[in-house]
Amino acid sequence: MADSTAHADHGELSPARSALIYVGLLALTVATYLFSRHNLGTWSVVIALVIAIAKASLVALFFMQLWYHRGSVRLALATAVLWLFLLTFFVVADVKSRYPLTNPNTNPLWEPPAAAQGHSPPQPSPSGRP
Amino acid sequence: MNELLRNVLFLPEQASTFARKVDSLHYFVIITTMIASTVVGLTALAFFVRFRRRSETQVTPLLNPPWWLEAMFVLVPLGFFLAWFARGYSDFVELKTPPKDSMDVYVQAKQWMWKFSYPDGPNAIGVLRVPANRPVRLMMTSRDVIHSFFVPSFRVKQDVVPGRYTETWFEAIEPGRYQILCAEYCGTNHSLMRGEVIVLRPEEFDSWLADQRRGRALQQDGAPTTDEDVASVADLVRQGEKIAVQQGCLKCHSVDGSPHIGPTWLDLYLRREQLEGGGTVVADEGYLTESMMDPRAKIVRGFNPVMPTFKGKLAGPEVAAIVEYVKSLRSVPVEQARSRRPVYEPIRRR
Amino acid sequence: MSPSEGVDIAFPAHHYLNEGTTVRSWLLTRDHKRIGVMFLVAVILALLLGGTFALLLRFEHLTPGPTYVSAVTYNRLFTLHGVIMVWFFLIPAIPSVFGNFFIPIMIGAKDVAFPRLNLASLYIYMFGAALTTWAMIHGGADTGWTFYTPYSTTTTTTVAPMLLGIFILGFSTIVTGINFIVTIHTMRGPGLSWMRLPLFVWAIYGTSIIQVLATPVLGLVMLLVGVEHLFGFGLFDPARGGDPILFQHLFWFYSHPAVYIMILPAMGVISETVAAAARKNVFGYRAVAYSSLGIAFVGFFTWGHHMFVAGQGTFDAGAFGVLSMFVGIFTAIKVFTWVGTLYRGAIRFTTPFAYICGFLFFLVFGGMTGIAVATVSLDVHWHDTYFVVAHFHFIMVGAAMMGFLAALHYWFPKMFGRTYHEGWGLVSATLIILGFNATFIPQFLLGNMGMPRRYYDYPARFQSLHVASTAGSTLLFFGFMIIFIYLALALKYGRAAGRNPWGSRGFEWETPSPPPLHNFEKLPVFTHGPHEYQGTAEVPHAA
Amino acid sequence: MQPEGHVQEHFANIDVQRQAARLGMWAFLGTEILLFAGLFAAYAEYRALFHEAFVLGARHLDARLATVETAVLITGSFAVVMAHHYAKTSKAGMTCLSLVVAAATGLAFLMLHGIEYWHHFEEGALPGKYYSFPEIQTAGASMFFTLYFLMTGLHSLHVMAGVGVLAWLAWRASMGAFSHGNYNVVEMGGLYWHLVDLIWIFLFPLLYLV
Repeated sequence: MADSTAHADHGELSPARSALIYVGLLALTVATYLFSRHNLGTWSVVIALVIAIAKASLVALFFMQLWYHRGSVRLALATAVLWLFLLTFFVVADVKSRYPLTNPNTNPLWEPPAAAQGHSPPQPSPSGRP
Repeated sequence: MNELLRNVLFLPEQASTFARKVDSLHYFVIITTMIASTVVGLTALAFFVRFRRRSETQVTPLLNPPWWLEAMFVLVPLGFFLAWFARGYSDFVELKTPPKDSMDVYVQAKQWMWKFSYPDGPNAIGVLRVPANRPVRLMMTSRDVIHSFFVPSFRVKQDVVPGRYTETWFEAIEPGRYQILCAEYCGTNHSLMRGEVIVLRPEEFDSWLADQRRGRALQQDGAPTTDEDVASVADLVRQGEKIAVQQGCLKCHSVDGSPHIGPTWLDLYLRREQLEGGGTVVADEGYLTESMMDPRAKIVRGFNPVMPTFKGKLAGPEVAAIVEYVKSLRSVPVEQARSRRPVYEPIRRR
Repeated sequence: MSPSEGVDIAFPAHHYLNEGTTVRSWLLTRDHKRIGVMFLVAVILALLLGGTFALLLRFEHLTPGPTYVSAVTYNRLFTLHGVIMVWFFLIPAIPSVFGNFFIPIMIGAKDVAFPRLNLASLYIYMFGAALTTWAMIHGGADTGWTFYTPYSTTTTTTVAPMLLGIFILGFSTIVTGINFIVTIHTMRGPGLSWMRLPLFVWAIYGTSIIQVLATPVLGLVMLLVGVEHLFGFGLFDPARGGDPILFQHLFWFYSHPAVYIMILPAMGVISETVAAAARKNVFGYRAVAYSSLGIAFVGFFTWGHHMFVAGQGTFDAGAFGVLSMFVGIFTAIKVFTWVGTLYRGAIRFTTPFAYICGFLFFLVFGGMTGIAVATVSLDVHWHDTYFVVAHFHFIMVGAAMMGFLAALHYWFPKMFGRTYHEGWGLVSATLIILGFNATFIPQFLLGNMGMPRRYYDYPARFQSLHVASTAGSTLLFFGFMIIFIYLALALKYGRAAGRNPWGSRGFEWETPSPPPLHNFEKLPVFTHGPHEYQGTAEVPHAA
Repeated sequence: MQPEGHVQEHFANIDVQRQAARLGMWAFLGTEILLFAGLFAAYAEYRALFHEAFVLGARHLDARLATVETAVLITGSFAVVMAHHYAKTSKAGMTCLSLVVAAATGLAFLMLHGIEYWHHFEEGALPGKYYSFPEIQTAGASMFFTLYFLMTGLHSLHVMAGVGVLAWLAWRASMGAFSHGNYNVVEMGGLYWHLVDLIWIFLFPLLYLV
């Protein structure tokens, strides 16, 4: 827990640098759009994510001035992003390592639960049971 | 020793192979827990009696533990915990991979009752008959909400997810009657959703199964359900054939391999089909039921999409019956007793 | 240490309680101490309400069949017991009451970082509580506090208002968490480095990290279930390809760290009270401080052990199983340190110390059964049975409640300037510890026998243990009643406590009790860590 | 708030107060990221399950319009950065102007997004049981649009909140409240707006492009 109380901001985000970053972001947006036009299979996902991470780090580091503030502020962002990855990783790992028939869409036997919708739980006595 | 500990801990009898394995780990874990907590409690009390405050101005030394003592107190519990995990996880993986030769039973959970149907045998409400000393695999699905199939005497529990299949297996070791309970909250009468596993000697079970298949034992075990007509015909396959004839499937699908409007059903099961828009599909239960519900989704090459959808016209059990019937159409002669599919590969290898 | 009767101590003329006595001065206060006291009142009301529901549940279980409540009412009762106890008592109890009151005093600050936000947190809590009470009166949900889909999205009982109430309450927790993190980071007094922070502050810091990082996911889940229940978006609906197990992932991603929100502050309280009762420095300060952070971070990796039998993949079951084992070692370090603190100390048997003993036994026994339940193959038998119910009640009622009561008794003189009657304190402590054991040990055995959770009607073979458990719960209930009686009396008739009735070297005992509006006559300068008793032990009541 | 940066009584000095506000804001942004984390996890799972339906769904959405929306949001971010710069150099007029521009970009984004929603309402590509879109009938198609509406809907709510914050800041700037001594509030509003942009930077490729 790097200690970051009360120290002056060293360095500033000058308008010139922020304009440069703005143009860079626009360029990346157009680039990612063009990449998506022709289908590169699994590579298209990778490229799109790489460009998105690049744009996000530009915004976070300069527009949100993380570049100029050390310590706890960065840790807050890093932890939140790590938790996002943690949740996504284990959810997808679970889907992949599950018993195959427990995943949706391999078993369309299941009709829409019209019957379940109309279920009024407080049935007086269950069918046939004392 | 096992009996003594089992009674002390109020554990139900150990009626399955898995139960005995789990209970040995259970004893080790619970005894260590009791020892550890009593040791901590007694040490605290001993320290209190030994170091009680004698005078108001008593001075106490500044003490901090050496690093090795602290490290030891972390590593010793961690060692215990990881040992338990290793043993526990290997048992769990074994519980998750049913043996190859296990007998198949379809379980359907519905708000507040259990329904069991044997692939080539009878249906039963609330009572599951299994042979002793043979692994039984349960393919379970639910009609409405999440239930959980729990047999305390077998130490086996598995949630039943609606719309999907979850599987578990057990091998009962001694004949008897063991209670089934629902362990996942599923509504008003969650506590009344009980059933019974009746374990018979293998020869007893085979004779019961043969009776059922000949349709002689017409009276149903357990209470008949009111809102669902329990198929009286003993044989699911024959029932599937009856429905296929009623619904007019056989007008387009031949059963003896001859070409017809739709693909033939002979040897269709687990055959790799070439699809219209390229790509292939293995005709397993999933594909068979999907093509009944939504025929245009995957058309086999060389056939035109004329098949009407049966969504809403066929209830779940009827679709399952037709799927069984398709599976039974084999040019190779059908072996009565053993069910060979679906093919299980142990989870680890994939 | 029962304060010496003879000396009559002067009750300070000016303090935060008589700064302004109009109702308006209380409702619009920005003083963290008053907000803490108001939270205390709200939290105790929630405890009483949740406790009566618990008693109703226990009495229903006296006989297998319907005893005096119908199945639907029983299902609503255990849902409300869960919701009220988890969200309205356990989560806000120690952080919002004692955290609010003592964090600024312990770190030498006049107030928390965002006082207005602190008051907003109280009003958000009140609004959430009002909405949930309204939902309760209009039938209340019968889904259990876990709201598992698809039952929670297809039941016809009023689920939506309760979900909204909990969604709103989540903001109160987030805001408290943010407040404490910023206060501890930026407003520590001169000379107070991280390694001199009192251990209660460390525990609240770890809890705030969990509060801030876990509660948003709960907010999202409540929103998704509400939307699914009202409009049928099909995110968890199996008919449209939805996956009910995804709901469990998202829910337990919040709910497991939430149980650490409940236990971590209690551990912080015990670290303080053990050092004060034994009048000795904490045995290994650094280990306890870092283990609070350890629990806060590793607590996020273990949520899957609630879903071993839910249809989860074997890889996830293994990964969550191993990670759950690592969380246990941080509790082990703390227990070792507390027992070590008693070694060569000067212990006086006071009511807080009685709760410390109860806490130690219940935390070790509850924690170890937790590790046992996280052992994958054992969980198959125990999942959703009374064994799990007994385990988490050992941790929540046994450990977290004992921590809350220890804090209430230890800091009562500092918060209200008066002392309670020590004799009655010990009587109620013994009653509660005995009553607790009598209630929950039988439930461990019920779990072993295979008695499932949330059962309105149960097979007859479980009845004898249920009757024993119900008897124990009445004992527990009387124990609590006695506490509220003598504490309420002490508010008015207790003797003036003076600055330091326990002779403790915690930082909060530097200011007079009850403390003035801005906590200190002059801002303290910190030259040493907390609870350092070597050298001449300070004689209590030195004005 | 007096113009020259009022130090609240319980803070040591103005720098501590700014650092406290910044840390508090970042903790709040952490909660926003985790709020969307649940939806990203749901997206990841359902994409892994219904890959085919998600690719068809993404191809069906109007990527060109989305690219314009992204550019609009990034312009908004840039405007807020400039507003922060002007506030620091006590140019009240320019601060107010750039804040108004930023709020305008937010409104533009919402309008473009409204057009997309209207388009989907017309063709019936709606979530869950309302799904009646003939073109894509593969399994899980309604799931793609459920996630699309949930993610972009929640994001649009945050954009609306952001526009409200920027409008309030612009009104305060026009009253001359911000100067070299007291620009912290502009920075906080800017941080929130940048986060809204950050989340859209990830939503855009995941929903529209891949």
